[in-house]
Amino acid sequence: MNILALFIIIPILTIIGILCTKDHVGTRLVSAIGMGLQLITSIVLIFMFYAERNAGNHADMLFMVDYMWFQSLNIHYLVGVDGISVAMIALTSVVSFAGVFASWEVKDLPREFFISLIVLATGVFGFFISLDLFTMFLFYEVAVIPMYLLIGLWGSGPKEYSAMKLTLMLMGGSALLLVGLFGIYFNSAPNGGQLTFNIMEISKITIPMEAQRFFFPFTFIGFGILGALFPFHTWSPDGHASAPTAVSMLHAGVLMKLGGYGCFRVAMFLMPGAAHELAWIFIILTAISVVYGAFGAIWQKDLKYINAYSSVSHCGLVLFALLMMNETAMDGAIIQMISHGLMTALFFALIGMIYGRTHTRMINEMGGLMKVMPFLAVCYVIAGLASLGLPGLSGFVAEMTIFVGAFQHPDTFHRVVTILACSSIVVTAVYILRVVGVLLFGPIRNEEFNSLTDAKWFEKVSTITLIASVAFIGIVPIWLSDLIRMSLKPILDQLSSF
Amino acid sequence: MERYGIPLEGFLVISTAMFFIGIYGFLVRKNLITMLMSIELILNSVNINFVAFNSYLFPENMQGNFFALIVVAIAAAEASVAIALIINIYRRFSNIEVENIDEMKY
Amino acid sequence: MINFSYTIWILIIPIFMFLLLGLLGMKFKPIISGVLGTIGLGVVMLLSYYAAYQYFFQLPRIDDAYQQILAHNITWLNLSASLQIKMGVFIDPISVMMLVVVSTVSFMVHLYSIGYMKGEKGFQRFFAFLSLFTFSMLGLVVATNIFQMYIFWELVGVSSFLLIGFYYERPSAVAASKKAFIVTRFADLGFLVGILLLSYYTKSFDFLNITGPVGIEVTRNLTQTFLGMSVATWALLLIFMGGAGKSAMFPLHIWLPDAMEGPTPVSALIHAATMVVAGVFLVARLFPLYSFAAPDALTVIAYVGGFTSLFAAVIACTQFDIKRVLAFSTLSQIGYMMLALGVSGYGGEKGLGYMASMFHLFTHAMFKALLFLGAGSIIHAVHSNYMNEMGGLRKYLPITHLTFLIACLTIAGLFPLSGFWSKDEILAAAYEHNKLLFMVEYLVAGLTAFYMFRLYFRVFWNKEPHYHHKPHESPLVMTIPLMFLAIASIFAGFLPFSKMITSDRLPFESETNLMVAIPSVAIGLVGILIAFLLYKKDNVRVEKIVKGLGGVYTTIYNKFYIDEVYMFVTKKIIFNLISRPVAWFDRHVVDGFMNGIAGVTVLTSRKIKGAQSGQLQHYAFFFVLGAIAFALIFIYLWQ
Amino acid sequence: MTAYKIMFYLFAAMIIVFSILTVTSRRILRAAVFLLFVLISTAGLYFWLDYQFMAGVQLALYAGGIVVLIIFSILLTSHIDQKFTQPHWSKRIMAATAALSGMGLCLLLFLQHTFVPGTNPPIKNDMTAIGTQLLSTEHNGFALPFEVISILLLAAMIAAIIIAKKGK
Amino acid sequence: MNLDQFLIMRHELLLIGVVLLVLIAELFIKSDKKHHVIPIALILFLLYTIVGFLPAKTGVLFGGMYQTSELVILFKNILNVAVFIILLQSASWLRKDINHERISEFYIILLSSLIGMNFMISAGDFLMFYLGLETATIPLTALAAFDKYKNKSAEAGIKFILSSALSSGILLFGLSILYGTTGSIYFTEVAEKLVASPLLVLGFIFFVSGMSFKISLVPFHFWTADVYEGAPVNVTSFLSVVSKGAAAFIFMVILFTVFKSLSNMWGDVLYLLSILTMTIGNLFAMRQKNMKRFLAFSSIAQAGFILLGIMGASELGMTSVVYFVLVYVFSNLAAFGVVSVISDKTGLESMDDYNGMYRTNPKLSLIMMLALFSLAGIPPVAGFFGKFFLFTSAASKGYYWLVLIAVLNATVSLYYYLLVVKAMFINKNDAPIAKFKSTFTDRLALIICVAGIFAIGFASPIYELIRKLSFGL
Repeated sequence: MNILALFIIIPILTIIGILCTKDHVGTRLVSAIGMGLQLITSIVLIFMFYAERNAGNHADMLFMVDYMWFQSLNIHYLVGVDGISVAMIALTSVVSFAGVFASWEVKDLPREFFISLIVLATGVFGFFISLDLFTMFLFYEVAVIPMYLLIGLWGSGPKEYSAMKLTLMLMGGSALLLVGLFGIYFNSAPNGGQLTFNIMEISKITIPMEAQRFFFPFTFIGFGILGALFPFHTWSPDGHASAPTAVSMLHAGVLMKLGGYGCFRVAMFLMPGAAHELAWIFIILTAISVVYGAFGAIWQKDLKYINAYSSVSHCGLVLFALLMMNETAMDGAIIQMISHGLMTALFFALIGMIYGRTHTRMINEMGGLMKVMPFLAVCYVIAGLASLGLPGLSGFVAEMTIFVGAFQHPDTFHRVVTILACSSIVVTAVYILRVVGVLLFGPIRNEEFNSLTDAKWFEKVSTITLIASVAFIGIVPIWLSDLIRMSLKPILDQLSSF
Repeated sequence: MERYGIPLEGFLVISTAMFFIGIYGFLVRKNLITMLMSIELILNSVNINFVAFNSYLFPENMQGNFFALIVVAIAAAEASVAIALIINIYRRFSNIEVENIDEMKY
Repeated sequence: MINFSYTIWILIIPIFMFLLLGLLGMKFKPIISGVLGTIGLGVVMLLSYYAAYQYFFQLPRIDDAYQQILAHNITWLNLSASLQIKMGVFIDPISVMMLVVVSTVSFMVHLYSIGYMKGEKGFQRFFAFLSLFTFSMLGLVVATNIFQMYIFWELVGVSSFLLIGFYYERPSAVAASKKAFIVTRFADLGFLVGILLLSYYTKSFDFLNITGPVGIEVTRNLTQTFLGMSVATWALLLIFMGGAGKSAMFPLHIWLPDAMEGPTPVSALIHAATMVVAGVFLVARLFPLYSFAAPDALTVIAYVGGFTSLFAAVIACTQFDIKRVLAFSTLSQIGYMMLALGVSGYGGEKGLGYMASMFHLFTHAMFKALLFLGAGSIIHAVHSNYMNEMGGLRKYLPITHLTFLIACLTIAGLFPLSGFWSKDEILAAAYEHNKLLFMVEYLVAGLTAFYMFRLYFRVFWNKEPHYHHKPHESPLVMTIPLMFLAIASIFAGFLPFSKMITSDRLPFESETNLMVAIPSVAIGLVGILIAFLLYKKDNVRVEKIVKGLGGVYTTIYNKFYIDEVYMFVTKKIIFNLISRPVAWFDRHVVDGFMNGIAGVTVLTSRKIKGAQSGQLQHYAFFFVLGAIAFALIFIYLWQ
Repeated sequence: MTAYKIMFYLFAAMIIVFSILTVTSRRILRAAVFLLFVLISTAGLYFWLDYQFMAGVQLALYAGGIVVLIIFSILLTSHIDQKFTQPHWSKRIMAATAALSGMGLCLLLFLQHTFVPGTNPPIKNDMTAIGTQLLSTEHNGFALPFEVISILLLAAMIAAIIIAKKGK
Repeated sequence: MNLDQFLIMRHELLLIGVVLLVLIAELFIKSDKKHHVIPIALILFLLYTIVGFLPAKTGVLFGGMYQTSELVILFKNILNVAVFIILLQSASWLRKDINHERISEFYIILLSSLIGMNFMISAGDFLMFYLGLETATIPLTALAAFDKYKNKSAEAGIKFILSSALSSGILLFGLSILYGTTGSIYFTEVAEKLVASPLLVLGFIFFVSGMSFKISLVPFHFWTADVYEGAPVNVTSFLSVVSKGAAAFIFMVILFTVFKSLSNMWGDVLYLLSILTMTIGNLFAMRQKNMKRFLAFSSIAQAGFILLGIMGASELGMTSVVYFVLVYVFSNLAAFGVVSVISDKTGLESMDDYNGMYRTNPKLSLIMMLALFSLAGIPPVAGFFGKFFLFTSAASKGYYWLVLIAVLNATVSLYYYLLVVKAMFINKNDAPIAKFKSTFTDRLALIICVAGIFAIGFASPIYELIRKLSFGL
């Protein structure tokens, strides 16, 4: 059996397993085992991928499986991975594994919660392994829709409003996306022949320029909405603020990466001409995202809002780097996706744990938590440092790769926006330190907090998994970077053909 | 295309007039039965059309004629059901004013 | 051929200590952590000394020049075909010199801290952070390429942040650590952009390449300009901005005085001896580039250095917190070093300033560390930072008093202490180059002597206030470092620096310029005399003078209100004028627009509900109208 | 002016006048009677066109059946002497506008259009032909609709019964 | 009438047989045992449905008045399945005392209506088409008023019959014009003789208006909500699924065959209609509280989507429409099934009554959620595939902006579907609908629906089969 099928099968089996459980203990256990298996599988996948590459298999995609699905429309169930997808799958596994542990103590309807969570993860896995636009779109929507229930049912604050807003905006994004996909599909055989949704096939032909110009914005914005592209990012603060811990983790950590991944795998890869022509518009938008998100975060009082705006900034950097369209920058973009995925998941996990204890997320109402929950506080500091780009943690690697790459453009426009984007690292430092300072340091402001406890074992599992991953990438980045770099070539060839 | 000095358009004018008079009636009459009568006018005008076209233009077959015939039969069925429903309404609402029948709206 | 590969242990030991103490420290007894950290650092120090010995005395020179050796260089990250980030150990005169400085001071501080920090909460954490800092600093000095330097530069910043904020429950410490980090981070942005610019043209990060002939050639011949300045100048100025941030040059100096919130050993280690000279080290590292490709940038550096030294010296005269006095003194001394680099030429005698700068860096590390540790000892004894609450301490703290006096004399530049030699070289270099700056430095020399002895007299002589506890001398574990450093301060001046550390790595003979040296000593003595007169006994005269100065004094006392300007910029402009409107804009305009779409939809939905009136005839009316409208559209309007 | 023409105009005038009266009369029974007149006049037109069978059906089913049904239901549901109030003037104007504009459009198009008559020879339009065609299953045979309408009538009858029947 | 003819017309003839058997059963069953008609009718209809699936001949009968093809047969089978589900769902409702006297009448009328639809979609000329249409509609109006003890039901009946009479009057006027301009009522002949002229356009538009009434396209849709709300749930589901599906199908067939030379124009007519329909349908659906009325508007919006498929004017378009109807049958019937069960058990029909239902009736809530997701077009349930292919069809003709509007409308529709989901899952309620056990027939119906919702999307052979049978312009 193909290893990629496991990424769909394991979650489904896990869901079935959960349905068979009677109480919440069993539910947790089955979910943890399922996601643990998933994590192991993805590690195995990495090794298999390397083995395959070392054995001299230089196909663009490995482990491809192709089933004809809807023959007359030439829709396939087509999966395969390259280094980038492998990395994204690993990210997803880590985050969903940590997510299960972070939501260990869900009280209300635990079975439903874990099932929804795993459905969400399944969608993401499916998305990353898909090479057929139809399948990809299908999994994309599978990933988005459980969010509604997850936020609406287990969220906090104005959860119903946020859940609705998030779902509708993302679905609105998928509306644009769908138009883009149709455009690609119906232009996939400009010289006659069979239309196809197969990404690799389409990349071999050239979609007519007028079509590219028309459909590129649809596709890019469609994915960009999920990637929190300014000004379509406003679902993100509300959505994240209301979502339960694991959902924020998965959503900011993984789901938002679907946007970035789609932007280059579909929009830019298949429509390189328009990507070149229209890049400047989106570069401006993303540069705004980067700076704007960072400045927006400074003023926020709610931990989750801060992190949501920070995500806007960081995810903006992903798209920004992608649009720079050179190897270094794109490499950086993907590292940034993974890095941001891990550290934002870590952030949300910690925020959830802190919230679970203090029952407030307003930084003004807290203070001095370092004293009562040193473990969580230290983890929070580490997450913060990763976020502001401390060397030795993943954020630094990603940002530096991006900046060096973006700076390879000799013209003033690219350089000025690059410097603008660079300046976000200072602003990031400002808001991260502000939070750390107010939240963790200083005297304890609320007497009741003196009796709070530190992390429990499952919370430690969750955070340590994530921190280990963040540090691993930060210390040995070349491993990840080369994994990605190997696979960037076809995309860069495609882009440089214009 | 004239018959006895009357062109086809003569019939068409009559039928059109009758049709829109029927429509007018349907739009303004308050009583359900009078609305039903307007419907009959409409159907009748259609019949005139069919018969006139058949007779003037296509006497080669009798499609229009039969069409009209079937329409008459359908009109009868429709009228019977409609009247049953009107009586039902009368039982429930004690009147058959169309403007009173607006329990469901928006 | 001598193998330097063991130098990697200089990096490995501290980081191992950090991990060990950071992860498992809580399991140990505090004292064990301290001892472990100190022993680790001791080994590092010995290794450094051994490396220095080998490098300067055993390694054969090529064409009389000291070699540049890449002891290690592994690829850490591939960025592009030509750009790789590597990690390694680079051995050349200044890095070896810095290894010695850093490991020595660090070891002393470790040792000292065992006593000073005894009983503090988070003792283990403190040593872990110290190890982390030492690791970062050592990594910085041995960096083989500018990016490695940047990486460790950032790590140094974070370690500094962690150590300044060590007393995290004290809001002022938290604020200070935040300020330090953000200000240096801002400067690092310049550094980063500078690196990006420079590496784009030189296609390399490696110092060997960019400061080698090829790099210089490429950089010199850059024709691109931006806003009327050559790209090379821009790049180097931006890099200097990074250095200026770390070295607290005006106007990025504001974080350093506040950084004194950290434990005193930290101030000695980071904010006096090692980290703050990183900026000087950076400029020295890239000196060939500055010298050949951007002489304008060097001039800027000279003036910034000169101005900072004067500015800080003036402020130092008015401060009452002894650590702050020392902090401003540090600023002033680093200003000296920068100035020396700025007035230096390249090669041989012309590179006197370079040599002098490094020399001063070395001696300053010793005596400033001594001063801080001494101050720590004083604070330890009286539990206060304020000189108003001190006086007459010479009786209680004999060792501290003596070593402190030595340090004061050294910094005042009295013959034959080390400060004299190094400062003299700087003055000589400035004299050759720029008379204005030279005169300024004379003035600063006098001021330095004055404020140091103001401190000295007020603390150790003067009136004795009422002490809650009788002050007592610090334990041996603290005084040993003091004594060691005092010895170093005295004798470091006799090191033949011009034989070892020069701009082109070729040794040359330096002579003492008596025309410069004698007046400088004289000025120092004058400063001491004034301090003696004013502060030996009581403060009556001082108060009169202060009254006489009026507003000028207040301005100086408040550090020329630079902090207030920054507060204005950050609070008023960035927070209130940028961030708050952005947040508002986002919530009300961008999000409002999205909500507006939803709102309009709902509103429309409500408005048109009347169409479904429940009236059969209305429905029929719409029906007929619809049919007619469609007919009209498609008969008359459609094509 | 032949008698045919006069007859046509007479029928036409009757149809239009009585139609208008049907939808405007304020007494419901009168309206029903006017409708009857309209239907009879229509039958007259069919006679005029020589479509006797159609005219017969019109008279029997329409005039005889439906109108009687309507009158019965009127008797069941209304007072004979009840006079309607006029509908609201705005409603009348709106409806009249819609109807007149529709009528204008239709008439315009009808009069502009050139009808193309069929080219095949006409068939004789007598009872035999009608009977044959009604039961023919060939092209232009109408056996199927003739059968199917019985289902409709059955269903309609049952439907009318269950609705009109007094339930529990 | 020989065997071949029988085989060709077997759906209609067998169905007439079923009706007659029910009628006979009615005569022979004692008046206090009337409910025995229910299993009889169900079994008969099931047999008929199964027979319908057996392979059989296709062809043209009655000189072109009746025609059938494999696609038509497939479509009839789809309708049969839908009706079977509806019959299952209505069983427990019919068992109620109040309906006791009228059980077999219900079946007769409903099945007669189905006969009408079968004739309608098999029609080869406008007369049979019109006759089928009326046969399908007129008896149904009585069913809308079936709950005659309720004002709403009576109101639904009268509104339905009068507006449907008006619409068929206008439709007929259009047909008469078509007849006058082309000289025939046979589809094939009309198609040959069709010459575009303003008068013809007028006739065509009147025809479209009449059809739009049946499919409830805006602005000809106003009756829909009132009738759906007032009619008994099962009748509503019949109206919204079977009636609408059949009308959409024949509409498409007529457009494809008769009006193919006007395809440019009707493409644009449908463009306008679909935008209006989706948008207005959604705008009204958003604020509904009554579940039946809510589903009525939702089904209006769905009709707008169907038009997108028709606009493809190709095999692809036809396939997507038939496929969508198939998907729609299961999704909508699942939704109506839940509404029907709850309405039967508790008499509650308001969305607010559904608050917190998941806690007491999780299975029903889940089925409802799946059904609504399917209607909204969310994967992995079948609705996603249905919508996707409809959009593909429109996009294949280059209507990208329309697709965008449609998908945005789908997003809006998701909003109100989620409102129901929200009510069931999220909203708190102190007294949610009590836990109850549904009857065997109800459960069977829902299981069939759920199986359909899941299976159809993934089962590409179904799609390929339809594709093989479809034809374009």
